[in-house]
Amino acid sequence: MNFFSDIILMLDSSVRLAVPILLAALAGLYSERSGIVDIGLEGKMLGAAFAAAAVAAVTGSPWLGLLAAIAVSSFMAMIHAIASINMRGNQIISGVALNFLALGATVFVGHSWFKRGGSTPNLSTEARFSPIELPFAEQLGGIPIVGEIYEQLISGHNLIVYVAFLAVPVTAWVLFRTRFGLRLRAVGENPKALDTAGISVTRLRYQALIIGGILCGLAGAYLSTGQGASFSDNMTAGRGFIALAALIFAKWKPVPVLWTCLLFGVLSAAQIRLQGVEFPLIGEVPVQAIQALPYILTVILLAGFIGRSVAPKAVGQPYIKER
Amino acid sequence: MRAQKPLPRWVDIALMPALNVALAFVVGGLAVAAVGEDPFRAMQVLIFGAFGYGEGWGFTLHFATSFVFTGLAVAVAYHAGLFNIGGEGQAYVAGLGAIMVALWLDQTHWVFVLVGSTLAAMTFGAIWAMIPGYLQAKRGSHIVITTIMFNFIASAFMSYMLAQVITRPGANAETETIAETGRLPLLSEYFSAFTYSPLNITFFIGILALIFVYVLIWRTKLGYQIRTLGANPEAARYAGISAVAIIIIVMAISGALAGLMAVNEAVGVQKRLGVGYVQGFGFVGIAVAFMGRAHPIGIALAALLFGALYQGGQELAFVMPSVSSDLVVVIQALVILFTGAMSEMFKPVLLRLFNRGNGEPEPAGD
Amino acid sequence: MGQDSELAIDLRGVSKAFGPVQANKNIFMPIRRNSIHGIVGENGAGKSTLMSILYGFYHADSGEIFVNGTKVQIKDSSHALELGIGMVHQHFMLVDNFTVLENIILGAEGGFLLAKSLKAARSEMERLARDYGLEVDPDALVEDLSVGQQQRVEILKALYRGAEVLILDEPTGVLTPTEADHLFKIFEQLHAQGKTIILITHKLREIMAITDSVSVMRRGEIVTTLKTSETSPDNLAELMVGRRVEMDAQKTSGDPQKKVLEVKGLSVTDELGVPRVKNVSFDVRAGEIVGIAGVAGNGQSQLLEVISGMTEPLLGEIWINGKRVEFEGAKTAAKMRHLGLAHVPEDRLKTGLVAQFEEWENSILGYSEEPKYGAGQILSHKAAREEADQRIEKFDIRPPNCRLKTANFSGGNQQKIVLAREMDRELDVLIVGQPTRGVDIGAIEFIHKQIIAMRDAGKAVLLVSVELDEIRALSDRVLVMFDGKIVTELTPEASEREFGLSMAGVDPHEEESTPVATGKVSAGAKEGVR
Amino acid sequence: AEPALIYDAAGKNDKSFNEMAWNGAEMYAAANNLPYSDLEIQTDAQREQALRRFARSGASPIVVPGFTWAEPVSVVAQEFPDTNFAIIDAVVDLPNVRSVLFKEQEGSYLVGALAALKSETGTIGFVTAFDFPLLQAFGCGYVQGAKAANADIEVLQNFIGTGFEAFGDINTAGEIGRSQVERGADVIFAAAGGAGEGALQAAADAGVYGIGVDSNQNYLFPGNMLTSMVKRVDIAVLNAFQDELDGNFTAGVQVLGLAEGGVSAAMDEFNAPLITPEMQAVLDDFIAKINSGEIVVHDYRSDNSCPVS
Ligand SMILES: Nc1ncnc2c1ncn2[C@@H]1O[C@H](COP(=O)(O)OP(=O)(O)OP(=O)(O)O)[C@@H](O)[C@H]1O
Ligand SMILES: Nc1ncnc2c1ncn2[C@@H]1O[C@H](COP(=O)(O)OP(=O)(O)OP(=O)(O)O)[C@@H](O)[C@H]1O
Ligand SMILES: [Mg+2]
Ligand SMILES: [Mg+2]
Repeated sequence: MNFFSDIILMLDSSVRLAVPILLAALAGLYSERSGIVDIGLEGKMLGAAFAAAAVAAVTGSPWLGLLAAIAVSSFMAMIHAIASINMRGNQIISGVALNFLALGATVFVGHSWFKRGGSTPNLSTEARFSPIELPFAEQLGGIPIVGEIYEQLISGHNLIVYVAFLAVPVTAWVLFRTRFGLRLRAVGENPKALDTAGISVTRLRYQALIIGGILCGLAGAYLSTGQGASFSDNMTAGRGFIALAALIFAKWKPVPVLWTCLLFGVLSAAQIRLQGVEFPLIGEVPVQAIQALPYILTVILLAGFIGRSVAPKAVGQPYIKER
Repeated sequence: MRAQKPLPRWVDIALMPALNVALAFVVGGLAVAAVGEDPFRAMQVLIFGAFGYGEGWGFTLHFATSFVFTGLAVAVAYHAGLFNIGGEGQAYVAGLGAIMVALWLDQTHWVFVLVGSTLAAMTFGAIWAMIPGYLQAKRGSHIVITTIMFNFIASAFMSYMLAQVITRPGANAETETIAETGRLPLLSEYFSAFTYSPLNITFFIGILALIFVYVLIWRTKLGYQIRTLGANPEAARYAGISAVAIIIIVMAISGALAGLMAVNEAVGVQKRLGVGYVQGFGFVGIAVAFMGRAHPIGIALAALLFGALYQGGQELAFVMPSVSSDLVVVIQALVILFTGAMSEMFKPVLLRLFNRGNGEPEPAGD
Repeated sequence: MGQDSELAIDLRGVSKAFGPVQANKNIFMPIRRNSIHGIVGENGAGKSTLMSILYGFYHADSGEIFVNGTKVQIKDSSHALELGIGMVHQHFMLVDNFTVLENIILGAEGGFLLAKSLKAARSEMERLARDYGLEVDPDALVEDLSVGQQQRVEILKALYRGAEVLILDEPTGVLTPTEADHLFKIFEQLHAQGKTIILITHKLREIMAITDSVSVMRRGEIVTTLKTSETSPDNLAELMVGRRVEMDAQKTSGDPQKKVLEVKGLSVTDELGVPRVKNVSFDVRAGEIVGIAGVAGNGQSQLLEVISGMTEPLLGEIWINGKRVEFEGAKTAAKMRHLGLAHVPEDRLKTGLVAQFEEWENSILGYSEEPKYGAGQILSHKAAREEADQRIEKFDIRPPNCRLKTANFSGGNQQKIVLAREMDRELDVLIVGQPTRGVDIGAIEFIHKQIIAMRDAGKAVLLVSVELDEIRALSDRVLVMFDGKIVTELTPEASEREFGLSMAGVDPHEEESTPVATGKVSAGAKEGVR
Repeated sequence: AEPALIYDAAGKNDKSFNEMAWNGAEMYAAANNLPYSDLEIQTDAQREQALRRFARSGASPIVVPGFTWAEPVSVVAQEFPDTNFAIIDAVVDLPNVRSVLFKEQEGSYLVGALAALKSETGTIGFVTAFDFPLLQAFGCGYVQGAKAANADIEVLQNFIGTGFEAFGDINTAGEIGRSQVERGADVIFAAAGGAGEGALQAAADAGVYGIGVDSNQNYLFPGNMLTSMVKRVDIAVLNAFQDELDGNFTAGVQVLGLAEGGVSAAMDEFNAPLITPEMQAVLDDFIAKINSGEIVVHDYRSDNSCPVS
């Protein structure tokens, strides 16, 4: 029982740690499936996290915060779109620029609003997304194993967590079962094929980037108004890059993205619990070795089992019809 | 519409970038105005701070030197078709090698420190980059993931080394300081104009690195093979070029270049190694490399621009306290955006301007 | 509007420039309904551009387009499709990792959910297959199809969208004669159904065989438009190139000497472990051209890759000048060159050239290590450029500028760049894959002459081509490959029937034996050359 | 001359150390109705430059919070012998430099003792940014105090990250706080700058207690904040400014421990209900013993190790 509930708690933590990466990786999926490299996930998430916390702090409403997050992140996605679609610019530079922009602008704007050096005030419970108890969670909790999993692992997360997990099957469905998905996959592989079929490459890519913007908005809002309760300078701490890595790791496919992010969540949760633990035979390991565990294991898994991941063929190249 | 003449070369390489930088300043200026300061004076302060006097120049060039290293690192890998996001970690780990050798030799003479720490920095940086290179070449691990992971691993590794292994007791996770005898000379010792600036002898290594990369990429057979692999891997296979060997070599060179930042920053200025000394310069290198179109001349210019923004920005924050360092980061982002990602923004307008009332159409065909 | 409604399409004064290049200039082209209209012209003459304008892909800078007598402004390709204009592009516009069905419905899905559209498309495809004999497996991935099958997918795409005017841009450039014959049968059916067909091709034989009228283009302009019955291939060639063209390679019989290239018991598998070449043995002597004929995808590509050292064989040996070649990974291709083997790859842009390089840089591809391009690691731009300039003159590469980006040369000139590099040096064996794919007749004439000159200079030449005419015109001996094996050896003079049988896997010399199941063709043709 | 303050790389509003320094400057400004200058730097190479700029402009004293300033101050202070400098958290031995050190271990000892006294589960937690001697000194003092109050107490210790960016990562800090609660901790001391709030939030959400750091953070989650380990950087800055104004500026080393009021466990109306008289009595006893020297709290920085864990 004790061991079992420990595992459940750890998985619970893994889920929470996986969510922002999952949302960002799905955002990257839409973008890169459409042929646009998205190295600016980090920046969009950061911008969104700030907008969510700032607006929630001022209005007291997490919903308005979420809207603001989505607006800011989509706005940044549009900058990326203009640069990489209309101006055929270098998508990597554009992404790097967005990351810097978010880094500077969040603190600059935040400081001029709240005079707290870019941090936002702590959000009250009402201004955050609070845990949702799923129906019958308490009643079913008594049932061993299944009930406990339902009550403790599945129930009790905030709305964005459920949205994130729902976004995976929805993305898979959109990608493989709808007209939009067919065109999206096509435009990342061979935009000319789509163009000659009379579909606007530009419009489709814009749509993909907007969806990515919305998802990054959710990821950011989750960080500052769901999992956390305020914004802090550079609070994404590299999650956008982890998401990018997860996306490649999962070979740009939605369900594998879910597994990759969960794997990363589990490793991160395990890392927290393993700090300072004495291991049989080895003894105590430097805490930094434990902290690096998720990254080291990723490298090993990648080298050992995953094999080559092949990007959508047209990714990174601007679509140039006439030179 | 008649057939259009292409833009004159000077428009392409000078006027357009200048317009883009100007636009970045206009937008940045709006932000400056938003905090109630005069944007024109802000720009004046920024430019004067970066280029207006010797000390300013010294700082600008000092930062530019670091950016040259991290920028070249990204560029060299890019020529082989590899996107090395790991400059940050490579420079960090290189700092370990550089400082260890510097501390070992610092009782001798700075020449030994310079040579020793340069070699050590390059070696450590090369090794840290070669592992992702090897994994990509042999195991097909995507270089982007591996280099991202190696940044995190470097951070953990260096945290351990600095807090527990080569740490100076009583200090905060940093190494001993290099003794006076072993300190790299500042250029201000020879040119009084640079007085008080951290510009040091590594600047010349930066210039050598630029020349080296130019020669390597465009004037050697290895460089030719690197470019072939990067531009068309299938053609490289046809030509009998070993992708495995090239990838590993290129990543080693790339890491070595990133590592040189340690000589400039850790050995040259801070004279010891502390936690997080790279300060994001590895990521700035990505912007510098792409803005410089992976060409040494372009990289030198982009690095200079960024050096100027760092130095001028600091001056700005000093003179106008309400323009905080965060606003300077915003201006930097705008410069990256407009000159890097939206570099062709003015092209249609300029094409129309330059084609007004002329243009005999050329016939098609060969 | 009182227009002559006899005309399905009428282009009036169409012009189009790409930056400094005037691709089309004041083009007039009337096309009668239910006719088959041909367009010929050298590489870069502006044929594809003109048709892409008609298809709404590009917008003309000036000029008018009439469809069925009505003036139209074609906004984009979907508009063109609405007007009943469909196009099969020179370079296929297919998504490689999609199924045939997905490619067919792309852009014409008919509803938000795919399942319904796919179902509808499947039955429509069955109908089209019945009506026109256009059979393709709807669930196959496009990347697994042979070029011929991909071609059919493109035609199906156009017909699925209800095209009344069908533009085909060099549809036979990559097809085998059998596949081409099949295509022409389809044209006949389409014609019978009242469709209008516009055919761009470099093969004048095709123009003569099926078109009603033909336009000749040169340097962006229409030279003339003629009734096909009132012209001849020689006449057309002269109109296109502006001079007389030698249509048949003038070849004397060869004088074979000692064995230079020996291939013994070679077997090759691809990355997936599928056998591609099965126990192949042959040799090539100095002073002869050995042709390898066969339907694309029967192992020719893999054979070329192994002989050139690009891939390692599973079994078997290669001997050059009596020395056995040791395979040692990626460097083998470079080693082969040291041994005196030169290789013109099948696909110039994919394999033989780096499009972003300047011309002179491609002129040393594969040979950059040679000391004549600089001592040690130094790469002498000067030496390389001087040599490139000489070759440009010798091979008449246009424009004659070795500093120009290779992507900016026309296909024919790109092919010449590769040929010049591989032929203009000391060598013993030349292996050539698809030397004239997609190049115009002027260039074909030139390239054929060069290959024969190599033989006459005493080199051993191995020629792989899916153009049977080319094989027969150039080779001294012909080996026919089928399903990874060499079925038989024929003389170039052997009958059509003998070639046809052996390319289907039957050795005509032992006709009584049971034929290899012809159903295998598609399996073998999977790898298709693109 | 106008006094000046230059912040460390974490910036003015790090919700802890630098912000405390800024508060001190503000206190000075408010008390005397006089201006001061301040500056944030962007990179390490700018430290000397910033010092020099202020020195040249005639500012005095120039106060810099953070040990990273030691080297630049020792260079620039020699160039400007007539300007006064003050450095916090490091020693620069020059006639015009005042060096202010804090005994973080003593304050941490007190909050550790309080945590152990408050804990019902016998497990308490410590969350900090990364493996860094200064931060380890907090942790080491905390454990010493906890063990002194309850020898059987178990202390969970976690690091958020491996570098300075960990100071911003409130989400990982929060997740760590939660994991400590799940492992039984019912008091969590968060010494991680801005990120610490994540762990305090997690404690508050779980209905257990948090302990703030640097400034008095008791107000953050009333009812769930046991106390804060206050480090009076503000006083150090205020004193330096004020002494100069009053003509009393002295160089040399000042060590601010418990006795000097440099560190303390914050008591105010927010946490008063949580502190029982018995706890207060034990605490007072510890304070007296530390002040008398009877208890010497080990400083992690003295030998890079901690006798207890
Ligand atoms: N500013 C630039 N940005 C990007 N690529 C450049 C730039 N300048 C030159 N190149 C490329 O670098 C390569 C070599 O350039 P460079 O002009 O220095 O040599 P070169 O002109 O080929 O040599 P030579 O001195 O013999 O004329 C060429 O491929 C050129 O296209
Ligand atoms: N998208 C484009 N952008 C710029 N220039 C182009 C583009 N497409 C074609 N051109 C140029 O326009 C001219 C005409 O090209 P086009 O493709 O129409 O020739 P073509 O007659 O079809 O030749 P081929 O026989 O090789 O297919 C060429 O000089 C070509 O380089
Ligand atoms: Mg064409
Ligand atoms: Mg030159």
